[in-house]
Amino acid sequence: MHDILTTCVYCGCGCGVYLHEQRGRVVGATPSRNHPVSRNNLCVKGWHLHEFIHHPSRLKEPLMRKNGKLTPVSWDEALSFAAHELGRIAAASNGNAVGLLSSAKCTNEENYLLQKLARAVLHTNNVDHCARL
Amino acid sequence: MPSSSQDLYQPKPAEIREVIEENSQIKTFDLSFVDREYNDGFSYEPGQFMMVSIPHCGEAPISVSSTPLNGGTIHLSVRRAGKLTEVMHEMKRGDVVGLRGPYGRPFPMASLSAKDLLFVAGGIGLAPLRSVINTCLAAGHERRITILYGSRTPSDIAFKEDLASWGQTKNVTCLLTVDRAEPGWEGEVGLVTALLAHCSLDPHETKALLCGPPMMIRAVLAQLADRGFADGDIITTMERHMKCGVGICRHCHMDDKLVCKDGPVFTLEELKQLKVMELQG
Amino acid sequence: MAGLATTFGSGAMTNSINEIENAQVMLVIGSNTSEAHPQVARRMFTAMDRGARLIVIDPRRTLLAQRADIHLAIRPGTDIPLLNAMMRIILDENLADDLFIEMRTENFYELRDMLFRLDLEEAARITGVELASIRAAARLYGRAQKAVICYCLGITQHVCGTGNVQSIANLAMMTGNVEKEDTGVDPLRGQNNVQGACDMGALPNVFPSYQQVDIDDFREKFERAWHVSLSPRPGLTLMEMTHGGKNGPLKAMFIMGENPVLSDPVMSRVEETLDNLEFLLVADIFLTETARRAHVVLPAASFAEKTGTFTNSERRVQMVRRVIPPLGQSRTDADIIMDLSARLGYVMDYESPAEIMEEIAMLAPIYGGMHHDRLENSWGLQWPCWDREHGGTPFLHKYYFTRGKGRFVPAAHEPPAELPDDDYPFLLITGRIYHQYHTGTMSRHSVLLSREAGEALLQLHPEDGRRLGVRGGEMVRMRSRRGEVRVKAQLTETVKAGEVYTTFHFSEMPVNLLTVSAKDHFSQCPEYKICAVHLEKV
Amino acid sequence: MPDKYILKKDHLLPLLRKLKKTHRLIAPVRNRHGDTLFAGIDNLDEVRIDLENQPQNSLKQFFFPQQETLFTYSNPASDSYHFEPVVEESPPTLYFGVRSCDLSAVLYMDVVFLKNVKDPNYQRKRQNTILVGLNCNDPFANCFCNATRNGPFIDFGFDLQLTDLGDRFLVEYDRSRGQEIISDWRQFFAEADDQDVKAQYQAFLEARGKFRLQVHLDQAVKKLARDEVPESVWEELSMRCQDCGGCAYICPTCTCFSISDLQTTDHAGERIRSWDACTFSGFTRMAGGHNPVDRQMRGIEKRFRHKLQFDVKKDNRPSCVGCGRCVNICFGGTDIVRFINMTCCENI
Repeated sequence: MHDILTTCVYCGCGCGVYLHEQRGRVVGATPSRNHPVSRNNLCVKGWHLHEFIHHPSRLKEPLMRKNGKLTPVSWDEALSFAAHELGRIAAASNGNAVGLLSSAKCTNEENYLLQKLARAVLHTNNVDHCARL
Repeated sequence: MPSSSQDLYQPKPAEIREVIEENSQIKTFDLSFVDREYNDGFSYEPGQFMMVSIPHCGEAPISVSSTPLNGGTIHLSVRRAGKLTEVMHEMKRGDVVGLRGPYGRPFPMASLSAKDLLFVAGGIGLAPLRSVINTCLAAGHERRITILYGSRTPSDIAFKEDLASWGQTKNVTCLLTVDRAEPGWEGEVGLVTALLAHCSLDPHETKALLCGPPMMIRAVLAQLADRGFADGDIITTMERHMKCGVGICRHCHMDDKLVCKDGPVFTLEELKQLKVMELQG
Repeated sequence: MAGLATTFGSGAMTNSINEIENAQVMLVIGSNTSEAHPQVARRMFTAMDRGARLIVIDPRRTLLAQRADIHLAIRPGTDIPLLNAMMRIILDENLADDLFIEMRTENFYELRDMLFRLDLEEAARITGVELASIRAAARLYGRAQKAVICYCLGITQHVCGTGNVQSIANLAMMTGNVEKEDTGVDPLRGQNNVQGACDMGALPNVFPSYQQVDIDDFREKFERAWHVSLSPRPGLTLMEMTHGGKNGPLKAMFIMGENPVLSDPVMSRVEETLDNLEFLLVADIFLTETARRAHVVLPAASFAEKTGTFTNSERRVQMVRRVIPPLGQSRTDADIIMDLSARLGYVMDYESPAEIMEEIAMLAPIYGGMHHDRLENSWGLQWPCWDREHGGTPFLHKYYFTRGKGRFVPAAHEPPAELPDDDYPFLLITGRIYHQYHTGTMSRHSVLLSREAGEALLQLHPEDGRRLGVRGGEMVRMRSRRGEVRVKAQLTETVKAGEVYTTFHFSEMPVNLLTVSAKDHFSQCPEYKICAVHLEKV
Repeated sequence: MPDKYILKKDHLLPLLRKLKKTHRLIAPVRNRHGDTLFAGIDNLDEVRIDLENQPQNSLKQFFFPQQETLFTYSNPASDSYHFEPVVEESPPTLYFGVRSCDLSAVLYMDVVFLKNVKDPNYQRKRQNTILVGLNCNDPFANCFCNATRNGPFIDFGFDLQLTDLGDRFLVEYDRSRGQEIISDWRQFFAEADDQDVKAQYQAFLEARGKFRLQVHLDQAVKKLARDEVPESVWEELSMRCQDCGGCAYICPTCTCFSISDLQTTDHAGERIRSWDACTFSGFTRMAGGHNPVDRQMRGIEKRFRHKLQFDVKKDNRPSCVGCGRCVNICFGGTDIVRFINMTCCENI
């Protein structure tokens, strides 16, 4: 059993929370006592932070729409197709017809990469996220 | 009781041998354990309950409605309420559920034999009492038995076969009433308390067993108190949310008592020591 | 956050969360803090136990409002007249901080002139609050030496959201309640890393660190770093992207970890837009309502399966640490983007998230000193953090506002886009509840959270319930000009008669079928807080 | 065999190193972030065992984890439904540095999980454990184990117990396993003399004088038993409670749990037991939605009554061990100390 400190993914408070790992599974969440925000307690969502991680309906393989149905495919197939489509539409529209939504649930690093993908690779400033929702 | 602590929480597979549709909301499942040997050695007492497992739905406590004298078979009467019971209602003969138990303190059968008995039930509340009544009758109970049963409508009347057979037993008076009549209903309309008012009872020689919705319980209790019943002679069952069934998890607490271990059968005398919502309204 | 940017120059909490504990007066407006930001509410309660006073401005009698010293249950959408009235009272009673106004702000006279024209009785009538109560609140706030204002989406999700925020900023500046510790204006961020996503430039008009795309210096800096030429034209906003409809401006979208079908207003419009795309790519941890419509769905790793940083409401950048490897074949969003980029012919070669952060630190001045090794061995750092030696900034605007001088921007009342009428007599407010989060993608997959709050409830005043013949637990059909849903009623005096409240967490009851598409002109924030509905018992 | 020994402080680490060869070692460790937690120690030289600060977690999570699998099930078809026990290894484990509050909490959990029926999961984790206690010379800011009468020093329930006497530890044993450790590793232990015993008593006296909170727990227990707690107290508390469940989760003696199915594939899953709190309204809500408890007892009221009234009635002792972990962590500013103060303040 290991306790690893991380940052809670619910709400903007940003509590320091230890996730308990056991045999590859996250089986618990407890607050950090000395973290400036959590101060040894979490809200009910934080205390149950581990529960969604292993939910059986987590997506575990890439899916592609074939004959109208989302069908499991390899990463290579999914990404090649996605890159081809995004690239094609971006090139044809000079970037104007492509839009990207980033996520307030992803890390800063990922947000940075996504806007870089939009601006540097797809040549569009059509990038936003749900800051206002 | 479970054979060893290793399988305290682990159910045993039990096969549905028959499904009896009591009404649109209640089905009775006739079950026996897949493990024949275990099934033959299995026994329980009226008033006890089983924890029923349904795949992906968890567990729920269901009181046994059959009599232990019919060995090798367990009747569980299930009313639709929530996800587990919904799924269970879709199950058919041959399907398998998980069972563990029996749990809980049973009705004090020994103290009933030399007394007149009054049973008052509403809706699904007849299930645990059915177990007592049939056990008493099978044991040749000689004194007077009065059964009062209330349903919402005539088509909500459950356990019709039992009611009919009780009605024909010599020392038994079995009276039904409904809240709302339907075409063709010629019986009583109104609350069970109205039926009760018409019954002649000797409060000192009668044990009263009640089971049903809180509203009914409160009304009946008031009347029984008026008629001079002692708190110790009034017996009822309590229903609470349960998880472990064995007195650890505390979901079913009533003050310092646990319904799964100290109940579900309680005398009114015992309940009056506690703060119980059903008694307070 | 356009409102704070124009007045202070920086759109973020000016304080740290812990500073709220030391405030003398807390003014909470448009925030159900105890349910949506429990840790912030915890500080408020601590402060109150110490003797601080709490003013809550909220149409609903929330748990926080019940504990407040003063609760102003305003008519939804009338924050500006209320705040203006408070400011007028503060002026009249000589509670303004003249020296602060003189030294640290500009454009006060424009505000003052507007306030002198304000009719207090009229303002009180618009807000539906007794003038005496407004006066009490104004005095309490105006007399405080250390006062904090906390606001949230109840302020921004209005057609006049920017004006609301500017009015809050005006109130704080007029009384000198900014630029020092334990004192300030604190927008509480709705989601765990909204602050970070904004900081990182996941916005159509700015690069990381709020450097505008249309300013040549900034753009050239990024062009040099990224070795490409960049477009100077600001892009489309979220609402423009998701509400284009059949002939919308977009043909392809890549949606990473968002669920606009449930979270955006006018659900049918979003569905129509997404369904008419030539290509929709979604990366998420669950098959959300949005992912179901995609052409390609990529399984993403959850926060427990990756390393990186989040930035909380108080601008604290802190580590997210990998606890387990990505489940199944899932990959982190960073890996997905890098792979995609390579296939598009642009190599993004980072050996670790720490290397990405190094690049961010070079390009985003407010993150200049953020490096994983520093964040690893601390409780994070609060931006601005200019360089490796800088210890971060617990409260903003010390000595001077980010923009130099704080600017008063007067705002006038703008009525909501849609108000109740005879056909749609109820005013619907949407928001969150304690046990659930956003579109429920995560929280609804928790057994306990779903047990505690497993279905959408419509808060309805008992009087209205009686009139409609609806008892608690019964189903109601709720209809607006845009759609209809069925929802279970909960009778409570939390809401006023004529107003109802529900949440957007539950896909079975997609309340955004009903909401209006009207939005704030500056921030593009949709007006979620107000629309007119009709109710009837099912 | 004498019953009190001396262990030189320099010899603590060597002793632990020996014991670690046969036991999994769990001790309070101060991690690089600055928090102290009971944690498994892989390498004694890489961690800092912290006997200065109170570990933020108790031993509860080791014997009764936040989430554990009771068994797995499969139902390949509607007419087959199988259950497989999960046999989880529980290696011999030594818990080091357990203070009197946490030790008392383990003894309380033993009653809950082993007295009437034996909970197999708890039993498996609890057996083969050695508890090495540490008397508290310096109670922490929120401690009140003097009021719950199980600290700061305790003289039963441990296998071995240490008392810090400055340059040395006084070592006592209460169970045979502790006695065995002393005889197996006799080279580490010298017999204690009168001076050592006197020094221990002095440490105890001084420790008793260091509590910062005065908590009238006995009085609150009496008031609860006589039903004399004013309604206004319950009202105030339930208004303050923000429903996080944190007090119950962090409490070393709160042992309420829930059981649910965690589906892993279409035809299989696990039955999971996880922490629950009586403060949640879903704790008592029944399948049809009816809640028999909420109307008369609010969540937080249930919890305090359980700890200070029902458990006293049942076992003649409150189920609060005075560890103080729940004090000052409450979102709404209500905790057991505040409750006791409110109850025992005449003005309310």
